[in-house]
Amino acid sequence: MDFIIPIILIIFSSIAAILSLESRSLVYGAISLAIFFLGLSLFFFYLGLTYLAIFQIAVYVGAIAVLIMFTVMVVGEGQRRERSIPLFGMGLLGGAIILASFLMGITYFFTLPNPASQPSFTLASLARYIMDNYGLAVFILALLLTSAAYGAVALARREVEETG
Amino acid sequence: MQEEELHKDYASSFVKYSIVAVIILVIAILYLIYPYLLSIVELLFTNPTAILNTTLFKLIIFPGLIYVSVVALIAEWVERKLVARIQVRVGPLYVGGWEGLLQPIADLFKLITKEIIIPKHADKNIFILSPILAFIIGALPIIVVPYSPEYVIWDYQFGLLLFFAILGFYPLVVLLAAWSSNNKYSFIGGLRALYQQASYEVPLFLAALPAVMLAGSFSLTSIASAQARAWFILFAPLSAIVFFAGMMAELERIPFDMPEADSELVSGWTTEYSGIAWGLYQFAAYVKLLAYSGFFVTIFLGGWQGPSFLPPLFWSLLKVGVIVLILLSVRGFFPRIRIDQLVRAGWGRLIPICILNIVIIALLQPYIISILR
Amino acid sequence: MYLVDGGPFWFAVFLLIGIAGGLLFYLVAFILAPRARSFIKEETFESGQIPPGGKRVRLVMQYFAFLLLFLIFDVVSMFLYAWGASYYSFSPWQSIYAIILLILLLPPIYLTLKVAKSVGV
Amino acid sequence: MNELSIYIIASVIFLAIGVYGIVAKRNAIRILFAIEIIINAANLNIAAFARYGTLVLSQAQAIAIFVIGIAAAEAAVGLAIIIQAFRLRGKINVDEMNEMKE
Repeated sequence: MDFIIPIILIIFSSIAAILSLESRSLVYGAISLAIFFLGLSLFFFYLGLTYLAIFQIAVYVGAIAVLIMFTVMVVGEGQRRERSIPLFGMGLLGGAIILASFLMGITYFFTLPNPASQPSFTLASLARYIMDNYGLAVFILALLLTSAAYGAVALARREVEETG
Repeated sequence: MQEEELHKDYASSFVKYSIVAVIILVIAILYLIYPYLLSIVELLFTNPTAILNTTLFKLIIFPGLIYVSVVALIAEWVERKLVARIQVRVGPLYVGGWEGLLQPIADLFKLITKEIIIPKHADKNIFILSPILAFIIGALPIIVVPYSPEYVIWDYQFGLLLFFAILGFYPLVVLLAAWSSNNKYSFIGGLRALYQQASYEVPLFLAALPAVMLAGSFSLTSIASAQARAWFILFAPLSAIVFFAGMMAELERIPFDMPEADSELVSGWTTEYSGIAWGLYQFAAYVKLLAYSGFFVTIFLGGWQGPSFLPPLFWSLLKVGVIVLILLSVRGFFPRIRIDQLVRAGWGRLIPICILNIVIIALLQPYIISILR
Repeated sequence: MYLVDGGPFWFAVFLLIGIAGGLLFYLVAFILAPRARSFIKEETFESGQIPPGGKRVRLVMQYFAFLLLFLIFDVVSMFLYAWGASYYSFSPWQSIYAIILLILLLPPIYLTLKVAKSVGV
Repeated sequence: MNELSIYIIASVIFLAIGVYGIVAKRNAIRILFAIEIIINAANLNIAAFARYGTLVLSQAQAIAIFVIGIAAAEAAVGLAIIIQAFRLRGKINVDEMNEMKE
């Protein structure tokens, strides 16, 4: 009974993921990708990581999916014909190898206990935790985001100069 | 001619599928809520006043659907009368006797009996389904907005973030609607809406941050009850101003109504929509307006706090009403600004102001503790 | 069970009612409204002009840089919310990381605005 | 079969889909989709280990949030590159961007 909701979520999200790669129109692919992100956030809600789930919705669906859809609509469909038939087998093979190795790894976890007694989670404790243990990482992430913003703007700059 | 056949098939197949979908949905809803319906029927005979505290009542009637629909209809009438009076006209006058009070209902009937035209080469699925998505996304945020300690449908621990997360879907719907109608003006309007909502979502996020900092919680109910001593607008006046401006931009109201600038872009991204499809967009816009007003009142104006000789519900309804009136009447006063001015103002002015306010609150922490705690 | 009678349950009920309501509106409209189709009616309306070009014209993206900035700022503001919720448990000097994070993000805005201004956008 | 293994299988499925996308697709935007799917699979793994494994909830969320932040930066730069490539070449298929080879 406990497995029903995760399995439904797995089926839902993997269908969305496959459609995002295989759908004929790129716009429908972008919509499927947004649905996939939503499915992942439902996973996080179900696992009890609420803040992460909302973070996922706000960043992935609210920003990344919008930006991707904008790019798709502006760039257009590109070339319809994908030369992917010989490579399909290769991708499948690689996926199967990874799947097999992970399945072998999983057997190790059969013996793991199931800890139901997690300490109760509050956002303040999360912030405390980040600031105490990952302060430097936050700083580096800030630098990374700043440089990404610089890079993105510099890349988009020519566009602005030519069309403006 | 072949295309004509195809198109006709689409409308009839849509009717077929949606009848099935509606029947399934109604059965699902009844299956989910029938224990609660039974308990309400039971309460009807034993203790009728206790019905007001059941969640089902809240969901359907008071802070929920019926309240929102009625307010959306009234807001349409108020807006037309108000703007008419500002411009020395009379506005709706005939329908429903006094001052055209039933005009919104007449509008609803008019819209529902109009033909829904699907333009040539439109992406029909997205074109038909995006108004429903907009309607749902506009209506869902009211689930976390409190009107008094009792009258909130879902007192969620992360209510504030959920509010923003749900409304973050709206640009996606706008973009899809604009793209699917296969009209250049629609698409320009949709892109403008995207730039506008993207530029003003960040100031909105940052302007709501002081409320979270001062209350120490994301739950909108505890944010409102943390303002018993002092409203947060006293600590964060700059953020309140920024939030109000961002709110107007997100609602696409004049002076920020570039996306549907009717003198330049016909009607923006809703150009190709007719009948009830357009009506659903308008409904979503008014419901969003109500949700944003309730949110603004909760995080800056103390929610239901007020002198205790009147019940909390009165105060929150009064404040929400005043904010809605201000939002509606601004339309009569201002001209439209240009898209570049708008983007420039959003990034260059509003965000630095927000950051300034956040830094001030962060540095004044000892004084704030002595006032609030 | 975890879902029943909690907030998520009512959220789901609300969602279902919303979808059903939207579809019902459409159904009523499709049943009540007349359907008289013609080629002229289905032409898109572009300010009364005859629509030029084919379908799906590509348009310029003047403000693309601002959209990229929006993506970065979305992440940053979500980070700041985690810090903001624990405001009372930090002293002002412990909040220095968050303030640095905020102030580091001002230069890209001004770069973007300058670039945009230099070409008159 | 405990709960953890279900989530690990899920994340492996997503990872395999993403790897397939990167290997087989030629359109740059599709490749970006695949990368996003892989990053999400990794995040799901972290979340599952937080619930049923030995990670603390705060620690797991902190790691996952950093991952999302980096993914956002990556998406911003990637989309800027795609737009720029489209403007210069008029096409976004990665196997046709071979001017440097000749």
